[in-house]
Amino acid sequence: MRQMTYSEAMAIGIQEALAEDERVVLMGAGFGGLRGDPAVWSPLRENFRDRITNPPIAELGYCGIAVGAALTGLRPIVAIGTGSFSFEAFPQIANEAPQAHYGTRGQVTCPVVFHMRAGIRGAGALQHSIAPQAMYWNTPGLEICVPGSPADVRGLIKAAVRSDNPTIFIDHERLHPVVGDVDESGGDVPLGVADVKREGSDVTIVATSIMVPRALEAAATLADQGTDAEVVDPRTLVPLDKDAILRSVAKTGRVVVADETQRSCGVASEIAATIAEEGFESLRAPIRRVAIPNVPIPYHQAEEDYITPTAGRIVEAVQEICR
Amino acid sequence: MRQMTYSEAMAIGIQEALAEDERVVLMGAGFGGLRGDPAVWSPLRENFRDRITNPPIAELGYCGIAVGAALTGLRPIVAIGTGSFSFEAFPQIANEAPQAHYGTRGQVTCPVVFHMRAGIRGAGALQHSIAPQAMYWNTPGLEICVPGSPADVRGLIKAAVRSDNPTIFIDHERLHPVVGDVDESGGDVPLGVADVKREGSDVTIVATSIMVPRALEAAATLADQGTDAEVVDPRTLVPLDKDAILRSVAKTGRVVVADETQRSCGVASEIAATIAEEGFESLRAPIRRVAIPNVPIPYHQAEEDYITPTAGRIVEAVQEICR
Amino acid sequence: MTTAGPAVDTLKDALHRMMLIRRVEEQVIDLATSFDDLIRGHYHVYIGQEATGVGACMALGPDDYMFTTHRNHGHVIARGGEPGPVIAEIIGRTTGYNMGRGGTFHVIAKHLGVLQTSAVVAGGVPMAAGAAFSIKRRGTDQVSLVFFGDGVLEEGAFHEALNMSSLWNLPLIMMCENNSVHPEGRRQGEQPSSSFAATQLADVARAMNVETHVVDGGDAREVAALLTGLVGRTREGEGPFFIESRLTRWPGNRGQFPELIGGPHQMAWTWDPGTADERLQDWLANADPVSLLCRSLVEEGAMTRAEVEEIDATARQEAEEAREFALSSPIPSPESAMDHIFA
Amino acid sequence: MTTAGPAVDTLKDALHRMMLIRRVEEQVIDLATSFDDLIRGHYHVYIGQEATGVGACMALGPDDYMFTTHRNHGHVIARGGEPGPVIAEIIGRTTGYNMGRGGTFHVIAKHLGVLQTSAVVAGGVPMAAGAAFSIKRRGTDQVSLVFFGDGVLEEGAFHEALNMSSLWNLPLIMMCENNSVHPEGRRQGEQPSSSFAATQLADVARAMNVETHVVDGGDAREVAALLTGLVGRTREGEGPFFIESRLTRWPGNRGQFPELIGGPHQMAWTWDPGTADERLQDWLANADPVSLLCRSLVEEGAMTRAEVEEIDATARQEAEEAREFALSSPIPSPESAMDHIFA
Ligand SMILES: Cc1ncc(C[n+]2csc(CCOP(=O)(O)OP(=O)(O)O)c2C)c(N)n1
Ligand SMILES: Cc1ncc(C[n+]2csc(CCOP(=O)(O)OP(=O)(O)O)c2C)c(N)n1
Ligand SMILES: [Mg+2]
Ligand SMILES: [Mg+2]
Repeated sequence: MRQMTYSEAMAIGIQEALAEDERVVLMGAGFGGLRGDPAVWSPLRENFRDRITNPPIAELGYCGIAVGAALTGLRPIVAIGTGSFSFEAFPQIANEAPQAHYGTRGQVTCPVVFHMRAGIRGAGALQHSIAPQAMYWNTPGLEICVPGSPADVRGLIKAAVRSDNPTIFIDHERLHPVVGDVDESGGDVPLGVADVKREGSDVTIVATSIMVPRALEAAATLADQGTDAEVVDPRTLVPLDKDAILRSVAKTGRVVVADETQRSCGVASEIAATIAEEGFESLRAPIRRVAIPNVPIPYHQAEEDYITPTAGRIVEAVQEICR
Repeated sequence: MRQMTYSEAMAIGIQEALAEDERVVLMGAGFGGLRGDPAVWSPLRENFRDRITNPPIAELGYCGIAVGAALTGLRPIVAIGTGSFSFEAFPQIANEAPQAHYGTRGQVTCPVVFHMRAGIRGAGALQHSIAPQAMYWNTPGLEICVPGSPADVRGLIKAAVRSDNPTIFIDHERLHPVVGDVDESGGDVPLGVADVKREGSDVTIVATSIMVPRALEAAATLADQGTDAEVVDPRTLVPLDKDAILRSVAKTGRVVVADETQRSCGVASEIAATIAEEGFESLRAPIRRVAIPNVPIPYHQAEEDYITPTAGRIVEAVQEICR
Repeated sequence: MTTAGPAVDTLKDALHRMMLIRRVEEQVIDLATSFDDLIRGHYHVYIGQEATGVGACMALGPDDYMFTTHRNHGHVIARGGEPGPVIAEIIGRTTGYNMGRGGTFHVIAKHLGVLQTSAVVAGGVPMAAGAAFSIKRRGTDQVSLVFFGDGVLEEGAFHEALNMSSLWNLPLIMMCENNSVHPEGRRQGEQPSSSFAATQLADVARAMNVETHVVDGGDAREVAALLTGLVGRTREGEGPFFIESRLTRWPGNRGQFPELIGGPHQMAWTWDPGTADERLQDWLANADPVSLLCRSLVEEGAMTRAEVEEIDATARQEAEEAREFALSSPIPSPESAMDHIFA
Repeated sequence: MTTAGPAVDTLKDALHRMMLIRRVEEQVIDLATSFDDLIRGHYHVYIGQEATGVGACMALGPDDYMFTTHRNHGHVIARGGEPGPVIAEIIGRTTGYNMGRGGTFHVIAKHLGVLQTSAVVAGGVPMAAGAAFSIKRRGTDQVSLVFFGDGVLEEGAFHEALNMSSLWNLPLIMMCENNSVHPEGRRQGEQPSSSFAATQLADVARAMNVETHVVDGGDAREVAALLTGLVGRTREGEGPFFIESRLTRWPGNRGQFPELIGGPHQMAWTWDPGTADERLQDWLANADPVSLLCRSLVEEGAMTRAEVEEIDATARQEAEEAREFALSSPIPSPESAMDHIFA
């Protein structure tokens, strides 16, 4: 067990995936983020130089190349960079990769991982702050990982690479410096298994990705106020560990869903709708969503902070439904 | 008041929009659908020949051209055709058009209409059956029209063209032959105003686009069984007439949301989540979604029908929550 | 360019494949127009392009990859696909190559190296480049060949894949079937397009430092000879290559629903096109690759007219049997729609 | 190509604009590095490319459209933008051109015909073609000019827009700033790129039947002369045009966060580059458009060294005032984030 940053844990996970299977290749090397720590990322770049291809600025083309490579025996991890750049590659990510296995009734597989940094990173402004995971969740046939802790990012990247399905792997610039315990001898984190990051009895907070540390912070504040919150981190959206969420709601009867995608048709909407459909009998209060309001992302910090779903917003939402 | 098909009403609406304002231009002419009735569509093509540009197969390029044209004084309607072809143009539709007004704090406008035929049309199979409106709803700054009747399609296309905002206009191949009354002297259908297509007191069915006729069919069946369903058609997703939906739910206490997008993070999820958040106190039963299960669209009719959200599925869902 | 063409036996096989494609496509059109519910949407047939598909596939080996488009029926048969499973797929039967899951847009045939069939214009080119990328990485001597229409050059995806194929020297053969060419333009000179600004389609590939070739898509031998050379060079580490096959669109191939103008193909037209429907005559005389191959084989004395007709009769019968096979095959169960979403 | 260059007065104005850009960008770097919270993400400066922006914008009229990129600060000032609102936008103040909404990525300036600034690589090119489309449809004699980097040619969007511009003969000037060129390559000969397969960037545009030009981006006069000619021809109905401006990247412009290597620009370096930081020397001697213009004006006797230094002093002061203006301007209120989502 060692303390490390999210960024380091991801670099280690990717290296382990490369070391375990020589079919794994990297398309692009922009995992480290804008201010990515070179100490953490350069070993990967050096040890696996021959497994890394640096493509031109051609997201649609190189994601398509990754799909083709995945169909023919490789297991590419594609580093798309900023989440909205994946829009350029949408036709291949959403309209080729997820259809291959289904379209052949299981004859072929497309084991590709599309890695992107999503969400409000600080001054990303209008076009560099978008979190597209909800759009991909609306696309059947894609697995989606949204790790919110160092241990999870390491374990999930390995599981994503090992999976025979196309996988969207979402990381968040603001998670990179987050520190946590990682069991270096540990294996994959299985897809589809939620993690109760904090047990509690008064209210459930379902949180993903960057919202996991924020939810834990909110839970600490709430504890001081006498409210005992349970924090459930699904860790993967597809497959979704619905049971874990419903189990927690059955226990608490109250739920806030916290997610940093835009509100309408966002990740929080899907989780809320699922609970309203299958956990209704347990509910004793409205389901609150803490998400980005339906607004593009502004540049200035004052405005950006205003629309960011923070720990404070989670606390407020919990207070509203726990009155 | 005249009876006409959805297809004819749309052609009339577009012609009216062209006649009213010479800044309106058409990019592409694929409105009629695959088996579009030439009697209905050729007058448009002939009367406004000089206002129609037939672009190459370059969705990203020509949607970008439409955005640029909208920024500089034209009001383009772009006929993208099949909804999934809009994926090719995602960077311009989702990451340029909706940011222009917001990014300049209101100094510029981008009055473009992106028209597409979405949904399960019959043998569209894996790549030609996708309904992307939920993805666009997750993109702030876009208006979204989902007309489900001849009168609405005519009135909404005119309102969409007149609007200064970028608008996604969703039509559905299977709506084209649907017949309804259209008041030819009538004007626009305002954006953001729901229409109660059928009044009822036992249960609310919220339905959009192709699900509107299906919901009405379901309501008729339910009436025979003694259940009086109210059918609320939001007509536009953005702006959403939340009040009309909540008002109906307050009356009935029970709701089924019917929509032909894929289930996860779909249109039905957003409406359900909104009701679970703001209409919770009225609810007397779980909110049921009738949508496409999370599966790509198969080719054969047996399988395709199996996953299509039909009137029958709506009836079943209502029965479940009205027990 | 007809030098070093394939031997006569090989040509007989090629003619048989071409005939088979034509006869199968006729069955497809007949099924689509005779039944309301077999092929419910639009579909595309390969009639008139048979020489390109067959000529190119003759050059491929069993381990090579092939990518195709919305116009895939013919490519899959050219690659060695059996007509029964092809028609069964097109009408959605469990005996189809994808057990009716993909239909006309997505005939995929894993055992033939056809791993995903995109019906999105230009969808296949990046994937084919990816297969080539994977070949290079794995160090095999396979080849990745992609067929696509002239419209693909209008899509940005093509240009991105072209750039990377060229930069990375990928073992990729890009076979562009330009079916917008008039018979005269097919063999020589410039041909304008209303939707692409280059004088010649190959100009763009050449600008990207890719070796380009133009071939007469009416001439199976020319295609086969060219491709045999290029496939060999690709295995040696050359590549990518861009080929424009110039084709004249079959007159039945207009709009979104093909039409069997003048009925099914008559072998008599080969020697007397004047007896065919007027809209077909010029095409049969100057552009139809099947008629052109039959005529030249007989003129050269390589085959008799009777032998040619026998090959056609065989193909015809195979197509009819394939139709029966498909029609008598079971349809998928409704619930099977939920199978195989994830591996 | 330096024939028919601009008159001396115009050149003085040009030099002033170029200096102003340089001095403003220096302030931007200083603000980014001195304060933690003013420019929180990465940003891009225009140092070293001033001659292209200014030379091109000199040729434009007040009603023309200009589209730019992530590297927009300099373009907006070249087009006549005031340094105060530009810096204010970059650090997010309500006195910025978009009242702090867009920041460094999205300096938009409606009154200058800059209507949307895309920070997406190749995002601006289709929109600029759309402005040209609209000009043509509305029948005005405006021109649409788009600046973009060499990387844009790697994106499919560029190729789609190029095709349509050429097909439809749009009044569009595509100004590609290739900042990956070594000084020798800037004026002549081939220049390879690790990420684009064409020998010359212009080859692809030429293949699409677009008239292309290569210009030395170190030479403001050459750029201005070329653009004046092309803008005139565009107004007459010619176009589109593709220009490659060959630039040598300023050594401070590596990575995602620019660095003022050796401190702010010293006018003394112009005459004695050897006194500058070693990494800068070659660039100052052979590639810096500001130094090159200053030296040639003085050598030709068009200006004295003192006059040149005075222009710089003015620009420097304007940039400092702009910085103060921006720093003392109010920040947006948090709730204003919800304004102007829809018209
Ligand atoms: C991205 C996309 N846009 C539009 C279409 C609709 N479409 C199907 S086939 C076709 C024409 C393709 O032309 P070409 O590539 O020359 O092939 P051909 O049909 O002539 O063989 C079009 C536009 C599509 N399938 N995909
Ligand atoms: C679609 C997209 N992909 C990637 C990026 C990230 N990015 C920003 S600038 C840049 C390099 C652009 O190079 P070039 O066009 O030559 O412009 P330069 O910065 O050299 O002026 C990249 C890759 C982006 N902004 N948009
Ligand atoms: Mg074609
Ligand atoms: Mg560059």
